[in-house]
Amino acid sequence: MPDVSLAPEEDAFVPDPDANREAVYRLLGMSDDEYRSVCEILGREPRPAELAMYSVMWSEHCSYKSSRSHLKRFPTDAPWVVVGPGENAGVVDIGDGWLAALRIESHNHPSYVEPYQGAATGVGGILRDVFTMGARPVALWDQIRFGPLDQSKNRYLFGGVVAGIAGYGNAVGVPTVGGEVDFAECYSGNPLVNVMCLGVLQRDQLVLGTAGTDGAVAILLGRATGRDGIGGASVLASASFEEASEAKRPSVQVGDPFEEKKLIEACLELYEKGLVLGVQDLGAAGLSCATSEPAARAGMGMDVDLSSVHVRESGMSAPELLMSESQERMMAFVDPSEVDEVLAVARHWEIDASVVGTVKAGGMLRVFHDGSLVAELPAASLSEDAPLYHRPLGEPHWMEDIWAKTLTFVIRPGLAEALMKLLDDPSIASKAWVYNQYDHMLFLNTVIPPGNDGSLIRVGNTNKALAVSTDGNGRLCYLDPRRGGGRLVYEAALNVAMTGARPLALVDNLNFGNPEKPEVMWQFRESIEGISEACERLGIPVVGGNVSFYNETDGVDIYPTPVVGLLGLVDPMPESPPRLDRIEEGMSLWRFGPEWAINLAGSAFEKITFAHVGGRPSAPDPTMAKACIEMATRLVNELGIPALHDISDGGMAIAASEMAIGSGQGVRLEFTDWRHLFSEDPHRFLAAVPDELSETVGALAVEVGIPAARIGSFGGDEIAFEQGGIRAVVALDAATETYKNAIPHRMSH
Amino acid sequence: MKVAVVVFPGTNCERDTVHVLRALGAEADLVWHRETDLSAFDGAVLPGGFAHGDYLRTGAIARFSPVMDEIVRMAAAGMPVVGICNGFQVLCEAGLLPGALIANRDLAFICKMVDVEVVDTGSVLTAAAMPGQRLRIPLNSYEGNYVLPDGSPRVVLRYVDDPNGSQDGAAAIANDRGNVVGIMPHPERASDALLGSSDGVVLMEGFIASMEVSHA
Amino acid sequence: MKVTVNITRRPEIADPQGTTVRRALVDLGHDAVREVRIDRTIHLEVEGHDSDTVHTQVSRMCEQLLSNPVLEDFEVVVHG
Amino acid sequence: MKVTVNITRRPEIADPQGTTVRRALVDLGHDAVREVRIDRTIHLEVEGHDSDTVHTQVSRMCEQLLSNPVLEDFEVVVHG
Ligand SMILES: Nc1ncnc2c1ncn2[C@@H]1O[C@H](COP(=O)(O)OP(=O)(O)O)[C@@H](O)[C@H]1O
Ligand SMILES: [Mg+2]
Repeated sequence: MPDVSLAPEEDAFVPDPDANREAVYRLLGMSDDEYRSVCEILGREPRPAELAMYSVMWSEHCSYKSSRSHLKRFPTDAPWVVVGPGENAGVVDIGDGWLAALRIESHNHPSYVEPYQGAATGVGGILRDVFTMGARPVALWDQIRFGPLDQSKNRYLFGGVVAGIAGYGNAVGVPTVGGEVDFAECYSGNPLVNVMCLGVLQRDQLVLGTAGTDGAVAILLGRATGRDGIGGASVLASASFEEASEAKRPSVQVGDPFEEKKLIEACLELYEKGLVLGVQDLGAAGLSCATSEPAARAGMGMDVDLSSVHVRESGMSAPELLMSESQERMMAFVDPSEVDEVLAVARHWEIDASVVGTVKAGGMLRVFHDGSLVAELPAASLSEDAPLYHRPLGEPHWMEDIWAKTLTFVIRPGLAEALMKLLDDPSIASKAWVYNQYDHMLFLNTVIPPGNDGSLIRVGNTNKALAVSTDGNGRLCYLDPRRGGGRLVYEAALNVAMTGARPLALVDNLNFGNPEKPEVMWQFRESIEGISEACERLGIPVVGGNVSFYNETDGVDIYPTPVVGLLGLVDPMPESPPRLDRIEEGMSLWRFGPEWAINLAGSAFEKITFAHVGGRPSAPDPTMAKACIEMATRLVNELGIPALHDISDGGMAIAASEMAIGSGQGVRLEFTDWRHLFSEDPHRFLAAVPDELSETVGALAVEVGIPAARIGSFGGDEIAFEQGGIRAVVALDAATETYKNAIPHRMSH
Repeated sequence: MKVAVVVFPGTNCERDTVHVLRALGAEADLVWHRETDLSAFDGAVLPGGFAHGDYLRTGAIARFSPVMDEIVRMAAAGMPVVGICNGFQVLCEAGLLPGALIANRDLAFICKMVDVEVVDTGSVLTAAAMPGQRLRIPLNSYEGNYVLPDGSPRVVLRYVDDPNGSQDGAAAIANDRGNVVGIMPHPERASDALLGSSDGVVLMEGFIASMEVSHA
Repeated sequence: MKVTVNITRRPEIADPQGTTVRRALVDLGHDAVREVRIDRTIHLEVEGHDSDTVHTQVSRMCEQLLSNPVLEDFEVVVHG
Repeated sequence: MKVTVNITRRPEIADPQGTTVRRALVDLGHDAVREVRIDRTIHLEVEGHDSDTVHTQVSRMCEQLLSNPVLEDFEVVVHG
């Protein structure tokens, strides 16, 4: 390495690097060993700007240093995968020249600090990941988890997060068409806010996050850079979070959906006109990432001049400029001959743009500020040389105990009472309070809206539709992370199949506790194993994901909470896609899937009526899972069955009730063992079948090899569960009121 | 007969609106807010969205866009001009319609189907509808609460069950002449039974037909 | 020069935000709160030397853009 | 008692609304405008006789609900 003399820097953020190096790199979240590696790479001590770059890029959040070795386990290949994990979003081929881009991200810690802005900037970030690929974002989903709503702090967080997602998503003009909400004590000090985005594009518009070739020009587009969320990446997402540690709070990032909307339109125009060689969004690690990663991907280096960056505040130091997480910024790499045209497009859409760098052969990233060289390092070292940890893992000592902790029922509980109690639980009750705040109709493509199982989105002027279901179940994964992980995939696949679609690709968001604890790493590994096995069985590739560790408060970890988002394709789209409101009086209620589901371990029933979490949930059954998926898709596409609903949270009792509430038709259901009503054993679903199709449906079930039975009928104004002389009845009106008002009532206090 | 669908920075329903107008047989083009000549058009729609991010007040900044001089001219010439949702807010700020829109009574964004009743068929938007007819149309707004201090608006569509606190339950209002209309729910979103309702078609068709009348 | 613009909602116009906030405060036990109104204050930094000129200028901005006469009154204070 | 609460966004926190409004003012020809920040003022009517007590009470309301401590600072003025 040439011996360059680096200019000393007046620096507000890193006080006095020479005097107090150790304190500084520790403050930046770097370990002694990591610091030594930096010195080795550079062959000298790092300057402040360099230290800033390594510290953010090597943070857990950016480098996946604790998780990388495990993530390799995921199956990622399939003939239709165009871009797998590693880029900003996964991309799959959906036929006839069309591609779909998919990505999920978490914004857990920022949402705890400031729920509105934390959630809003989460939406902004996930959108950029998708339109970076050349895709127009067409839909969003949110997966959010909070502590119980009887605590005002949790209501504040829940209300703020939903308002933030609405505030950003609605204004940026991308519909939020589904998601999930759950409540459990373990999320009280650490809510989970995940957001997922789907985009579509024509094959020839695919853009990658590469810096292009020697001489390419880097143009920074969008919002002016300020001291937003400096150190956010490393300090916020990678350190444990204690309520008392106010001092750790860096300045909060504030989202500007208006700027993002203009940025989307400007970028899409650049892609349409073929003006870019590559694009990289600026998220965590800001400019450090948006310069080094594209350069490394292209096998190039780059000269960057920080003085050219358009800024919001004066006097920002080089480390601050490199670490700032100001939102709504994109880096475009363009041929020198096209710079003027790119700037003209930016002007048209009324966004700011500045030329900040030049791509150079040789692999060195050189950063200048006010005429001095402030950093010179191998671009690839920021990502490729990042530390890799094989953290110790060990099965938690409590697993055997919780598996043994089963409930024994001496007498049958009051069924009607139990049903009403479940319907009133915010985890189960209607989520309309949430999705009625989200624009879920924009673009006129939301064929199956929120309120059903999976959402179905029509693709432009084609006959295709894309289905998405997102699923997580922390309680189940806590009781058995491997079984739980697998069941999420099967549940999501079934939800997608119930719209008529074939499962195509999966993204995952792994929300876990402190990875320095062996139990947490064990849960992590087991969940990945479960997800991977299920994906392999179903032939579904994992095309992207995200890891969020350190979800703990005062040393208590959250439930291991992997969340999966599953994309499916149906082509041609069914003529009348199933929706709960298509159920009519006189239709029969059918059950498909295993008959003898009596395991209540991990069920909402045990949690809500007995405050019990224990026992071992049933293992998934890949053969039955496949049969279910085949049956559901054929019921929709071949027979036009009006409504299907899977049996999950709350069991068959809740599934049947939701069908009744969603259609305004009462339901009568015959059961054999009351536990069937509440068991959440996998691979089961209900359907409303018009009588004239009974025989065909029965024959199809035999052909597919899935147990099926007519277990009741729709009509009247009651929800009734019957067995011999026993009749548990709830008035449909009362059930509907309870189900619809559970969340609004709690939130109006 | 051609409709200008005006795009401000932050508008987001422009493509949906053009799509539906074209599906109903009208010619429609997107027009950027810096445009200063709309002489090729016979009517205009200001679609929904968040012009200028809804910053300061909804519609406040958009009102100064260069294109607005042309909208004012078209309105004065009796051509049909309709503002949907955010477009309604722009028309109020521009003084083409009286009153203003403030935050919903419950301070929450509302996105859901609502029922409205036709109370006045003398406007370009309601010309093809029947008095008393009920329509199911999606609402999608935070500032949908219509107020007109010291006056009573000319309501052309009224909410059956007012969700946002609007004065007189106004879901759509018109100017005296009936050629400028602001509507808070989205008729373009109720144009396909597959998506839950096609009741907005009668409104869009009324608008298209009015272009021809105003031209004649 | 530093200028503050106070934009106040005309008293006859409903203030859903104020009403909601009052209810929330009472819920929190602050039942001495009789009324809440929420207004906007705009702080501007305007180049200029003469406060009268700046005052006129900013008043013009208020009429044009910063306030809506249907809903609001405004007051301009130049801090010099 | 009449109380005014001034809620101001902490200076280091971005204010996209202010930025957009400044741009609009400059577009309208007011190019002397250097900076715009938009804040909130809350007017309360609180029952009570002692301004110190009321001041303490309202400060508590600010911490609990009226201001967002992560983004904003507040100032309470009791008009007696
Ligand atoms: N956070 C959310 N955002 C948008 N829609 C949501 C959200 N949570 C739930 N929904 C919608 O409500 C419906 C029911 O959700 P949920 O009870 O989680 O369904 P399931 O049991 O089928 O997974 C789904 O259509 C879902 O998309
Ligand atoms: Mg489901």
